[in-house]
Amino acid sequence: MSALDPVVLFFVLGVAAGLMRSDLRLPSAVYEFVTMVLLLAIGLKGGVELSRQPLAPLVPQMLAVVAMGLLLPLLAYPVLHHAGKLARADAASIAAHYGSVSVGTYAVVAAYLSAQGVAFEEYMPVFVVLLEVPAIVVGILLARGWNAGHRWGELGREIFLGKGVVLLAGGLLIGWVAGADGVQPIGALFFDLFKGILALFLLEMGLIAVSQLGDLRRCGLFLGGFAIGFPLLAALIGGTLGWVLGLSPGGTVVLATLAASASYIAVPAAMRMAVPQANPSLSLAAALGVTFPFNILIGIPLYHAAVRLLYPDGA
Amino acid sequence: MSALDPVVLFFVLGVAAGLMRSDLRLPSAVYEFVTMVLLLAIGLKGGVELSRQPLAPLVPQMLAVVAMGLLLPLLAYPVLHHAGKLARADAASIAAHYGSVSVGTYAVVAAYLSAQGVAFEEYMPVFVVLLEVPAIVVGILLARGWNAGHRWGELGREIFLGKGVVLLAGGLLIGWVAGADGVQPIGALFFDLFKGILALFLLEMGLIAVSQLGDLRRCGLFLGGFAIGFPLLAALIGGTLGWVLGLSPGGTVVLATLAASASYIAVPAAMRMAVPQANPSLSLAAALGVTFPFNILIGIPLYHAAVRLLYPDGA
Amino acid sequence: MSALDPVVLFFVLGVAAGLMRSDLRLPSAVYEFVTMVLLLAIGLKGGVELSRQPLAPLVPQMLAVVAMGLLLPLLAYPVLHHAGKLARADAASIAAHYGSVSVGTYAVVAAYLSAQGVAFEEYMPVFVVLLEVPAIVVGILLARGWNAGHRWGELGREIFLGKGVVLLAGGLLIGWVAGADGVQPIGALFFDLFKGILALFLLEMGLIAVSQLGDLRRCGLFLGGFAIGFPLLAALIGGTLGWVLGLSPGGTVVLATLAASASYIAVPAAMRMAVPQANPSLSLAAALGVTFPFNILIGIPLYHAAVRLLYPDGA
Amino acid sequence: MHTETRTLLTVVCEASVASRLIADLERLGARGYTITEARGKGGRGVRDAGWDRSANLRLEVVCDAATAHAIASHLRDHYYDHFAMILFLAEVKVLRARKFGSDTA
Amino acid sequence: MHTETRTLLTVVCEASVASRLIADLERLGARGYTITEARGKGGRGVRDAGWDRSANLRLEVVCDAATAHAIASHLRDHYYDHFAMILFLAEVKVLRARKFGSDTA
Amino acid sequence: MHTETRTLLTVVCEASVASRLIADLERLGARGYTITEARGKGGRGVRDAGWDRSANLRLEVVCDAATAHAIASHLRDHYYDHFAMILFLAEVKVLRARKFGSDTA
Ligand SMILES: Nc1ncnc2c1ncn2[C@@H]1O[C@H](COP(=O)(O)O)[C@@H](O)[C@H]1O
Ligand SMILES: Nc1ncnc2c1ncn2[C@@H]1O[C@H](COP(=O)(O)O)[C@@H](O)[C@H]1O
Ligand SMILES: Nc1ncnc2c1ncn2[C@@H]1O[C@H](COP(=O)(O)O)[C@@H](O)[C@H]1O
Ligand code: NA
Ligand code: NA
Ligand code: NA
Repeated sequence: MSALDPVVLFFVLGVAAGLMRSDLRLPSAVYEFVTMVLLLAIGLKGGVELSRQPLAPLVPQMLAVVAMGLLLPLLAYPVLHHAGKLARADAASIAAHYGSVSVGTYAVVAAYLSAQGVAFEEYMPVFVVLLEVPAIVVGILLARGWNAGHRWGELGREIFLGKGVVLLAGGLLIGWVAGADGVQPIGALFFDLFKGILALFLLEMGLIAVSQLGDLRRCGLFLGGFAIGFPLLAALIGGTLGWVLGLSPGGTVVLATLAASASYIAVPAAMRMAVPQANPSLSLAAALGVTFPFNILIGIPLYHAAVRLLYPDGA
Repeated sequence: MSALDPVVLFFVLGVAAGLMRSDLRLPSAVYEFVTMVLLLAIGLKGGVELSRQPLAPLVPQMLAVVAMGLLLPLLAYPVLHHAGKLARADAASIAAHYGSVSVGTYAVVAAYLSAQGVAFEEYMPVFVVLLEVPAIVVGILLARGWNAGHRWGELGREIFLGKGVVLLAGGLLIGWVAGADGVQPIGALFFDLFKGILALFLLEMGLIAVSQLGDLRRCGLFLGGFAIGFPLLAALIGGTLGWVLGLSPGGTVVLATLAASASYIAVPAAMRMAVPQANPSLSLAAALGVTFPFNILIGIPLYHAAVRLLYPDGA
Repeated sequence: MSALDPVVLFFVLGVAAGLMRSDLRLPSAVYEFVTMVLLLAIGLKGGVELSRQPLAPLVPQMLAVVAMGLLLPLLAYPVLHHAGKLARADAASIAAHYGSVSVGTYAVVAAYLSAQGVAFEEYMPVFVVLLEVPAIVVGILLARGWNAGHRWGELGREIFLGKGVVLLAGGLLIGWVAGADGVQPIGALFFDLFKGILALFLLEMGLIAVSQLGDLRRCGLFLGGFAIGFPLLAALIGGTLGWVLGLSPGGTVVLATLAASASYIAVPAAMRMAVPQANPSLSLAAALGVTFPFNILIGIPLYHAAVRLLYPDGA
Repeated sequence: MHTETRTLLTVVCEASVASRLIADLERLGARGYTITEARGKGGRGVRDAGWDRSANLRLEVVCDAATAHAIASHLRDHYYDHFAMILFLAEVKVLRARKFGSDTA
Repeated sequence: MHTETRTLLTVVCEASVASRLIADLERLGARGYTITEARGKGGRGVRDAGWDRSANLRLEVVCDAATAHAIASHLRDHYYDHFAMILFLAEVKVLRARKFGSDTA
Repeated sequence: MHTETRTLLTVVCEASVASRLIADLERLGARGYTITEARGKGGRGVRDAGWDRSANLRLEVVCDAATAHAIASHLRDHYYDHFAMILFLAEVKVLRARKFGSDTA
């Protein structure tokens, strides 16, 4: 049962400590360390998997996933801009966050499924990498249109060379080149410790989530509703796509979760540079204060239950 | 033989490096990381153990241990105030430190006994948590009496929500809820690495101990004597209590060590807020500069030897 | 094949990220942590090995290695001072760097050989410790001559008590005293995680190497050539010495690599204090920007290939 | 470029008072503050450690002179006796003066 | 001891602008800068986090008055509206004045 | 609130000189100091690294003018030529003037 999965309990501990205004914090250097190890580990796992099979058959799946990454922000934007009356820049920036993915959420769903003994396509990290970027581009275009003003070169660097993407993609390439045997000697750090390090990460995420509540209150109800409602819609889209692509039940749960997750690493940094007039606390409050907790506490088990209905036997 | 236990050798290395005025230091972010992992690991271990057995039978033991936590500072205070001529606030603050426990010392005695192949009640971390707080309350009352001036609410937060207590108690709860199987996936970080991380912790503790010597010299002989004499008395009390409570020989050694140890995490922070007029360098110099080294180098093997006399067969 | 060794791939990733001007960096506290664990781990491994055999037979080897540590800077100095027209202080400082050793390079050659299934004398870390210091003394004498002005006492502290030497030598002593069984409980951190932590270290080293390129350009071609040419000569000397001393093929590769490596931990700090007029960016640019990358990407496999010719059967 | 004068109040003190100190600052009218981790030495000895045991923090507040003096005397009255702390005041020029309180000094 | 007057420009701002900010400083004539990590609170709320998400940095430039004013107005025009940032200027005495630009103010 | 004037001496230099620098300060009469980790850029290039390799530190001393000038000239004479270092002086107001040395300037 997810709620009992200890890594999730660490998140709950963080939330509780935060609500009780404990002085607990992960030193920022430690938080960076933990995040870097998670990103590299997820990349390595995916890369090793890629090295096990021909790439060609995956290309159609990859394209479909990228298409989803382009579609989601286009769905989110009008809701935020028209229904939510958010300024164009804010709506575009939030849309980019929700079109992209949260690596932390991926780590939790992977841990959840393995704890449940549900198999999934181990190359999923490839999708994580692919989903990071497209939504950012869409978000920038939504905010600024096709005008010449873009310094796309510099933006490209911001987007593709942010540490998040570099570590994830770098890990993927290393895993791909080195293969299972090559990676084995570094497995003790990146694989055996994965869940323990994820636990520390979630402890801090719980504290961060609470620290967002203040901003969230200021953002008002609409954004709070969006931060739960949109992930549900996105999960439906992601799940359907997974089903159409013929992914395993587990893989379908993962893709639904990825679609439902909102980025808080690659996108904020890129948006800050590309669309500075957007208020970053809106998107962070929604992504970290609502969507992340919702997904790991309720969303993932929910998406899993839904997929179980699709595949009575299996999952 | 304790002196050869490598984790203790790391402490010796730290002391040697400190005495030779090496520039060696654990970056403070790393020191916090190491401390957090130790606290969580100890809590988790104890919680897992609790999940294995009914709580009820332990309640009497717990109450007795809390009573000891209330008694010890009441014994220490008059010695410090009257015999030692220390100001009321200082005497009360030091008494609180010695009535509470040192998690680092617990980690060493646990490592020592497992290295010696001596079993002990694995739920001992519960006692560590229980012993953290009572002495603090007694210390505050000794320093300030029952006057209304206390902002107990705020103090309570300082006491119970300091990161030390939160991590220890939080780990305990998580271990309790998740149980042995639930915790297994995070065991590689929290259990397999425990002794290695303890070694790094002790390296820094050795450096810290040396850095206290300057203050210690200023404190004079009396405090130095107290920092060795009182732990011996407390160990006698703790050991006797363990024997009365029918703990295993190993458990008796642990309880004696806990009684003999002096806190340097929860108590200093709380006392700083509750009894600011107390000079913190007195209690830290005694606890870190004398009592901690004494316990891990001499005290623990000594308490063990004493218990061996009590239980010729066993231990 | 070395280039495929994943730890080396992490170095390549760091270089790539640096060249593309990514904002990736290891927080300095994490970099220190990683370095400390590597130094302790290498020391521990060597110490455990020492505890397995009598010391006496090694003494001649040790003396020969120290002699090499005194010889190498004496060879490097005239090249730098006369051929390279470098100021006396700069030539002496760089000579000291190249006479000493790089612990990171040792870690890579050790990982490389174990990946290749080539055995070597496990007590090699003793040579690493022994090679740290002599070149520093020679460098100081080359820069300042035998005048009285030396505060050798203080210098001695700078040299022998820098954290690098303390951790390496301290780990060695602990391993020696504790022996294989004693060290086993801390093996999960210091041995099992070794390669994963080395990977993180190399990631940062790649970023650092790139950050040196600017300085390097300023230093001009000669220094760049020296930073590759001298290691080749030194490797020849070290390899020959290993062969004369009757080391195993693997041990010969290690000694060649040690000779070819340039220090960037112990020496820079000591030289900064002893020969402040030497420009530190020259030696760091050469050691970190050229020699380190050269050795781990090209040098090590090259020295290995050369030794294979010497020992057709074996290696 | 139009600038106005405001007061920069710098406090160096033991980290353990952080939360309490910040609460007081804001109560006394500071509209913002900046904190950096620090270590150091003074009348109460060397302060240099992790786990907050004896770390310092360096806190800066830019505000009008009146607020600066109010904060300074509050700290002197409520912190100086028991906590490791120093403070000093300096005049600085700022661009958006409103942001830092109207200068009523 | 001969000293000359120069201007110390201190900027506290969100870490995300670091690289861009430094490029601008150097273009505007700063010959050096010093950065420390910081956290804090201001009009845009609390800023205190790792992974750059909402960390602050505190940047100092010692330069001549003209350069300081050029930088200050550039920041006001290009950063104030969208980024968490404050800056203040103060007079300081330096020893090797050349190092910090000839004072043309 | 009664304040007195003292001098704030700020030094930014390479971390490698820390212990030596502190010893000199105290010998020259500083009664305390505050240090923060820093990185930066100057005449000797970019300084930004871990393991002390090329980190900077930012050191502040509040003292009387005479002591400040004594320290400043000592640093100029013994450090400037070979170490990455800058320093600047500013006047500040303090509350407990004795703490920082009697102003003999
Ligand atoms: N004269 C001084 N100059 C600069 N910083 C100081 C000075 N005196 C004290 N400090 C700082 O203020 C902290 C507390 O001072 P104290 O209460 O005197 O121990 C010290 O740890 C230093 O960081
Ligand atoms: N009055 C103030 N005094 C000192 N620092 C401030 C002040 N106001 C803002 N800051 C710092 O400047 C940063 C950005 O300010 P703001 O744009 O107002 O949020 C804050 O996070 C603080 O670190
Ligand atoms: N103009 C400046 N403004 C602020 N900090 C500076 C300046 N010049 C140098 N620094 C700092 O002082 C350190 C040493 O300076 P330098 O000796 O010129 O390399 C640099 O790494 C910077 O941190
Ligand atoms: Na998404
Ligand atoms: Na005790
Ligand atoms: Na060498």
